[in-house]
Amino acid sequence: MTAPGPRSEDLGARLSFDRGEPGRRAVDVPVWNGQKTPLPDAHLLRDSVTLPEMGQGELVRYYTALSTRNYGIDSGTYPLGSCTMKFNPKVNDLIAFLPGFADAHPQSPEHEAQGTLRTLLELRQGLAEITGLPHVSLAPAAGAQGELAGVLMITAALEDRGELEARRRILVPDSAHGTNPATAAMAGYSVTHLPTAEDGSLDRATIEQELDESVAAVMVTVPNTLGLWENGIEQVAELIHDAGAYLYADGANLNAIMGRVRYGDLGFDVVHLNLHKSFSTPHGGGGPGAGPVCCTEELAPYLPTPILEEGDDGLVRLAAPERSIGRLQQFHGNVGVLLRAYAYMRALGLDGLRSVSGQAVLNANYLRVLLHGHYDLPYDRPVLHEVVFSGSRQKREHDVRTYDIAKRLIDYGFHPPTVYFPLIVEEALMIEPTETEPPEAIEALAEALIAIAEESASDPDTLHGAPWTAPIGRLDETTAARRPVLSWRGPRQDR
Amino acid sequence: MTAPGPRSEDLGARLSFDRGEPGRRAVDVPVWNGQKTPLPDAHLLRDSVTLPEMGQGELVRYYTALSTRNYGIDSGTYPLGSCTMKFNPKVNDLIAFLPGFADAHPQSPEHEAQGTLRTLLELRQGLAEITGLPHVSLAPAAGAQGELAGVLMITAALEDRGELEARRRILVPDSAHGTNPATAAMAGYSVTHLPTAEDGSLDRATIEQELDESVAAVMVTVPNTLGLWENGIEQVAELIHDAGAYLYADGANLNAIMGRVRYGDLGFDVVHLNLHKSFSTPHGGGGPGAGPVCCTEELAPYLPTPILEEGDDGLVRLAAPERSIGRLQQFHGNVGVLLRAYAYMRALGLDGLRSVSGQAVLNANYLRVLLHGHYDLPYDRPVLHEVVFSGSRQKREHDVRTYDIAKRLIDYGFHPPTVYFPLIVEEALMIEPTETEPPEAIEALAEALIAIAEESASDPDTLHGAPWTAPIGRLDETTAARRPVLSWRGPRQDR
Amino acid sequence: MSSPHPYIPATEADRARMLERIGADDLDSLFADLPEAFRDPSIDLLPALTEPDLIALLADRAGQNAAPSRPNFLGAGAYRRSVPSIVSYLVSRSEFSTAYTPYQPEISQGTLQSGFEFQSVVCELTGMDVANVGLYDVASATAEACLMASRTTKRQAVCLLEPIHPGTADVVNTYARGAGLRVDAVSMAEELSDEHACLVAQQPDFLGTIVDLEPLANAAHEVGALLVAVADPFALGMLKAPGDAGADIVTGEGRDLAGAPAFGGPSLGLFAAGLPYLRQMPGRIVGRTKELHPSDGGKARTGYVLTLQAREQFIRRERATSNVSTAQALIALGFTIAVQALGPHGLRESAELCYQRAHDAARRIAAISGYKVPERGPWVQEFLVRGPVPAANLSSELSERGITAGLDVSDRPEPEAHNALLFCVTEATPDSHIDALIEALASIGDEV
Amino acid sequence: MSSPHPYIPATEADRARMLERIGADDLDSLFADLPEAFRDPSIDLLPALTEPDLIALLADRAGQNAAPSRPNFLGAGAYRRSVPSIVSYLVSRSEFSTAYTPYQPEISQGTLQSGFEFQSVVCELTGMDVANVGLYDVASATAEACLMASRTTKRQAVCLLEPIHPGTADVVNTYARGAGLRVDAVSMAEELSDEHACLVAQQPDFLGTIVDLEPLANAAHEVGALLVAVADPFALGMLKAPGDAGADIVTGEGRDLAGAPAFGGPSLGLFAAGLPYLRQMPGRIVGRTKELHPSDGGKARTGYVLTLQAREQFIRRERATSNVSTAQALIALGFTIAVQALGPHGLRESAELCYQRAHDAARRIAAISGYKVPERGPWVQEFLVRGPVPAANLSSELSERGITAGLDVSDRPEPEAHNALLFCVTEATPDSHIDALIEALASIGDEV
Ligand SMILES: Cc1ncc(COP(=O)(O)O)c(C=O)c1O
Ligand SMILES: Cc1ncc(COP(=O)(O)O)c(C=O)c1O
Repeated sequence: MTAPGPRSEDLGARLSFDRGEPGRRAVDVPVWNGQKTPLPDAHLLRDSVTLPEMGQGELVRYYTALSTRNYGIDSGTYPLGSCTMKFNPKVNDLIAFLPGFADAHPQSPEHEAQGTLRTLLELRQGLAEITGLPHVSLAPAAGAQGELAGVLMITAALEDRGELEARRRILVPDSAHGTNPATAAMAGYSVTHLPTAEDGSLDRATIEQELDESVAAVMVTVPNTLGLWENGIEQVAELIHDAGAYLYADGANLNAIMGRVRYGDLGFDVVHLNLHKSFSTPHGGGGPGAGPVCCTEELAPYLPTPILEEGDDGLVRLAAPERSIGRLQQFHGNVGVLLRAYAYMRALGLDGLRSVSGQAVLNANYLRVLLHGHYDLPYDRPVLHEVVFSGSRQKREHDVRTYDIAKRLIDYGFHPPTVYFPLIVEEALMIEPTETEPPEAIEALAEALIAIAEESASDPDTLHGAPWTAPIGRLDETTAARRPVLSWRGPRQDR
Repeated sequence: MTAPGPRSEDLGARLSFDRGEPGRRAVDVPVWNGQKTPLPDAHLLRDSVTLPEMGQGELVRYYTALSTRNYGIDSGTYPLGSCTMKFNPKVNDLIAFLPGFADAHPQSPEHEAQGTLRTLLELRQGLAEITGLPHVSLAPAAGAQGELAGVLMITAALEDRGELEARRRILVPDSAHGTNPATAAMAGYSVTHLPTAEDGSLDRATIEQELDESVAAVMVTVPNTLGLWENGIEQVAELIHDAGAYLYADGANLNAIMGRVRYGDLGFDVVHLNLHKSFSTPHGGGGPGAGPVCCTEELAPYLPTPILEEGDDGLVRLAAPERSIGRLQQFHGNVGVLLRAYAYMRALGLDGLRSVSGQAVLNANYLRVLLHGHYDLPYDRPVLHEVVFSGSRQKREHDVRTYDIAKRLIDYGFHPPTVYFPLIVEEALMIEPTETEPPEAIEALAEALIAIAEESASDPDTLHGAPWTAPIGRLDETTAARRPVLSWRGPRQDR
Repeated sequence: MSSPHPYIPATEADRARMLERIGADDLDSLFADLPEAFRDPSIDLLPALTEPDLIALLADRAGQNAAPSRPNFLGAGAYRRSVPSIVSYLVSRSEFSTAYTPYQPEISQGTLQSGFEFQSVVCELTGMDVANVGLYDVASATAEACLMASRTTKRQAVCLLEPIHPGTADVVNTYARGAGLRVDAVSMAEELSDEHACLVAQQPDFLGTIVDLEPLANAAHEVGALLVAVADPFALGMLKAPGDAGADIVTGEGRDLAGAPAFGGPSLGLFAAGLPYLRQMPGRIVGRTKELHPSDGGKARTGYVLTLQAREQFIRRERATSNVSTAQALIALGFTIAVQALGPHGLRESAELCYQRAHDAARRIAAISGYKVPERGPWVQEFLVRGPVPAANLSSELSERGITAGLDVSDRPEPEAHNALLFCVTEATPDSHIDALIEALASIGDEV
Repeated sequence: MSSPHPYIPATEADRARMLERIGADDLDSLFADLPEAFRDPSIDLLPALTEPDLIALLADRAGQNAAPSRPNFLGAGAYRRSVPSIVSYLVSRSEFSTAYTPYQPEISQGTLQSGFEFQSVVCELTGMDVANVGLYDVASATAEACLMASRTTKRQAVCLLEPIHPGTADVVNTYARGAGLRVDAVSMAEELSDEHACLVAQQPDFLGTIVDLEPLANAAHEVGALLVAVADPFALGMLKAPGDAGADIVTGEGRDLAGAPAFGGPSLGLFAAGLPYLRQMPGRIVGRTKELHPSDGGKARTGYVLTLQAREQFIRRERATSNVSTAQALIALGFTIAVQALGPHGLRESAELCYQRAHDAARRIAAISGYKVPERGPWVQEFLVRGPVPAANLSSELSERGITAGLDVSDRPEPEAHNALLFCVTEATPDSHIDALIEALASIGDEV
């Protein structure tokens, strides 16, 4: 027997701006009792600013309620392919919030920041070891900024070689993350797409064909976004170098190979890492991240500012590489994220990092075999950190799209995997369990996906309407884009 | 259109002990590499202990999931009468967790704990001012322990007066909280119940009749658990003193009168406060609390140990009153809670505390008028901090009990009020909004209760089966008590 | 201070509207019942502070305590532990911290199910049948144990075995006074008689020595008394469960496993007993049950409720087994998570690490000329130190060197305590603190 | 280190079972695709630490930074603010902190709705039409603004008005190099020409002076360029909204209102613009919408989604408006809550309190013999100090007295900066630090 509850509040319809009452406040500000300085001339000042006026309790309740409408790693399995949603140890946050670290001013003289600087130096050394590329800048704020740094370093090197005018193209596989071509374009290059071969690796023939003196660099994701190793990448590296171009690694998938193979050893010139993925720092609903770049001796002079140096006096200092591409941020990068990454590296050590990649790959393969036969597997071979299924069969046979499958998975208590990426897989379902999921969780995820595959035959409408149990139903994304409402008051002209 | 989701996990059926796998662990312990001392003889040691074995991520998810099955003040209105569930400022927690406070060892020499001790001294002084009773011990861990302290102080005073053998009775109103009679009994007294008069105050005639040399004390809750002022309490105090007995105040309802009237001025000899209620410290799912006792000069020598003293050297010290009843805890009370209470007192100051009582009383009366006519109001007069309705009409006319009404309120998104207390009100609904609820919240609560009153006529079955939208349905409390299952493994004999 | 206050949302306009609805003129008129003669007294309170000023003041106060980095070798009832980092995060989730006693189980399963977890953990650690969800602290829990023993045996005296923590003894005396019980302190179990409801023995004892509980249980049972073991739950990671040694009631202090010492509190009294005493137990107890009706199409789900409430004050009033109401639930949650995070192996390893580190420190001290570490038997983390100068001087000499010495126990009757300080070293005492201590002790010795 | 690791739950037994199911011999065999020659290289990493050792090490490291209690008068882009206490609690709720970009709106309304709140707050503060959910930091946001201005005006040069933060100028140069833009630095708007896509002006400027943006907007618009205002959102509590002064794009740094300076990051780039530029904006944007089908019997509910994604890299790839993907969402959440907690009055009061305290400190310094506070115009929280000794010496003399001086700006071209340090005093600078500074300055003066 069930009876409906009363309809619960439409939380989205009432922003903080619509709550509270004029005059309420959530915090008090001390009153100034000293001598009063007259304010600057009125034409420099504003009359007022419109903001919510709520009591402290109201405000806390509002954001607490919003939080309960979110799904995080602590809520359950979050197998978002390519994003490496692994457990975020709380100790990392505790460390980053230690007052000595948190209160450090970015302009502090070096001797007042040795605790931070030495820790960053050790992180830098660790990343150099892990990537096999000895020079590192921790400055980039996220993967995409690391990419930009890497490509601009290549630009600078080409400029010094006098070849910049000639080399205006960057080759990017069609399986690449969107940031790769976007970065290349932002750095002023034209982008040539490389097709993926039958086996999911780069198509060697096209590369050979495209490689000429107009090519500045090739950006390759290793392992790639299909969760597969790039077969023969070490030979490709030689080809590229022979053609006078650079080989850039998108290292966002480092999680798969940590401690097992190194970008530098394979012939990459520069790599960016996504510490917010591989090194377990919280993703924060979309950042902050950290995207260090590591490179060869040859590219080292161009690294973004700052880099870390240990002086003969034992002091660690921030420095600008000789021919640096310059700064990427006003200060020194997302230091709080870097401290968390350091804590993670130290919590694991080499054996631990190898266990990470080992278990991450085992988990992905376990899922691969559990789901085998239930969904199409366009590249049917052992995978590394993630496995990309396709919902084409469900679409063809039952008019159920991957979109529907993802939404239905929410009803089963899971965060859906990445969908419709990589672009080369039709109706892609890109699943990355990561090493922090226990086998039971992977089995439960597989069971849910199998049940959904069955439902797509027996009850496609349930899938078309899913999710049914989420805090809110399917949203009208088309109208959102067609008639954008982007702030509480809307643009000034409409007021 | 709705379609059912898959059945979600029966979270209660799987304890942590049923999760994980042998060998998993949530934290590592450092290895001892120094010289090994042999362990004590084996007959003193255990073989093993049975505990869950889970990874850190699993454990975090499990307790995060449990938390989402709880309702706290940050979740919404929590009008639990007598319990004063008000907003708990986060700054109080921040302060109590400052390392200087949190890491202080209870046996520290006084000069190493002056920060804590001075703060407690100022709290003590504030409580003395607020209650009008100059002597204070902060030791009691909660209200009930404060009561025990107060009654034992009376015992000690009577002993010193040589009247302990004679005075073996304590008078307690029938509206009192259960801890009052339980405390009196625990302190070795027999309890005489005093009836409540028509107007909700003590029945004067009975008191006069009962007061004789066998009476040690009268315990009165002010304001009382009906949310009403004890009319003429100051005259009753005189009567009691004339009879050679002491007047004890249960000050758990201080919230109603903070800054407006003082126990000491009214003639009370001793009062306990519930700082976890009146002073906004988190209730913690059932503690920790803090229940200081404040008393007259006469009773001061008997206060529990420790009390605080400021020496001529400016140092604050812990001390034992001359003829103290002794300690109540191994150390000095729930200091972390006391620090939070101090922060609250300082955040408000006298004006603020008067606003607290003013608004708390206004809110209760607002609710009283909003609900007037929809539920029976046995004591139909203006109230102080809370208002006690009765569901008798609903029971009589629609066979809907207060129990059902409370459960249905959950579906409307509220925590139910206190029910079936005070015992003297049939089908009691004891509602205390507190000052931290904005008027909109009180109106919404009233609307929900009115809607439920209507439902009890139109659709009683919905009420009988409620709640429908909670994480779990009505539970079988009878079987729980009849065949108790109290731990994961059950008693040893059953294993 | 501005109005409205951040903690009190209603504005003047709100209030006017509400007062009008009520039919009252102003706020003060709502207090008309209060006797006029005493209304609105003058009250002298410290001025209100805004949040930034409040934080600044109390940060300053916190700084007036000894710095957390100061080496400190006090134990004697409060121990610095390595608390897993996940504990404070989880405990501070407001669904846990801002809820109250779970009177409405349907929206309190978080508190209730963790209460059941807590009871399960306490039963496993102590080797007992049943546990409640916790009392105020170890001392008051022990006092409640004495009252319970007296109720069940109908005897009016209890017996404390020395050395027991003086705070515990004191609290037992406080509670016993109310209940009219005699409290005898003895130094050997042989002094027990059939007047005694129970023998109370601390494990490890106040001077740190591991106690063999089995003969004590036998001695108690022989005269028809119960054995109450006051056991350190951390030490139970390696020591025999008191239940297996024959204890009838076990109490303990859970604070240190759940968090920082916090000048002694919030504390957490553990309380477990044999099944026969279940209905005499003080405090709240959580029980497992099922939904009355299946709520989700399928089978009835499992849930948790407060149970056996007929023992409690709010029902039984003056015939309740105790007056306790609000206890220490949030600390119990922290304790549960911490112990479960350590798990069976971690708890044992932690206890042994603590044992090894403390013994190593003791050995290093004993090796300094002029110092002795008198042993009374096997021990876990606390040991006596006798130095080349009187105990009080040793303590103040160390203090001058920036070190807080172990507790001065030189006035105790036990011969080993003569002129001694009781030092504590745990798994969480930094190496650098121990090194500093060794150096300081040596330099004090050199100066003699 | 024990196995399994706390972060990796699978046990050896789990692994064996999984490997069998897969049909693999061991973990290493899963890596057979990796070129054997390079597999399992020797890697030299620091040893693993257990959690207690890790915390101990990093607490020690944190202690090697200057103590937070050390008086510090650095500003120059990072300001100590009074962040409301509720911020860190709410932001650290793991539903917020451990989620990622809200690709699945049905279970990401927390992130999305707060993103919409953030956009609304940024629009109100800046006086602009539209805002995104944030970029990396003020400098990279400003660089993106320059690229956007170049895209919309189709011009290949941008113009920076000095004094601008050198870090910002540097980042604009970095990004401009890739985009092939010329960057001109000018000291007056008159140097602007019709080659320039935009004029970038910082408010207050790098030396703390409040800028009148209106004439700058006019000058820019006259040559068909946009005005990019780089505004401190805290100062906007009192200063005219750049949108009202005619700015076309506004960037800013949100870090300090959201939390501690954290050695500069995590930072938060604010980015707002006029409606005409909406479809050229970089970064994610949240839009409001409704359910496709009413889910709860009643009307369709309101929800939020990422919108206008056709601008973004994952769809538009090399034709995207920016390459940004992961940004600073959690810091944006903290910023939103902090600003909303202050509210309209609190924000203004805070800004004025900061203004008053800084001016009071400056007045006290100017009153010390030998010291000057050269003013360049009205200012909020930063001021120049010239002392009786060269700037570098003044800085080191203060450092010796335990005080971190303001930034040495003596090498700047502005005449007022000659031989000066740039001091910062905010609403959160403790009085005692200011007193200590005054005393130290006086004593340095006395010694000359
Ligand atoms: C393969 C790959 N490359 C690059 C990126 C970009 O990294 P970020 O989002 O940190 O900018 C991502 C993730 O978004 C990615 O998955
Ligand atoms: C009126 C009254 N008196 C006494 C108590 C007992 O206080 P505590 O629960 O803190 O022991 C309570 C609350 O439980 C109460 O409401």
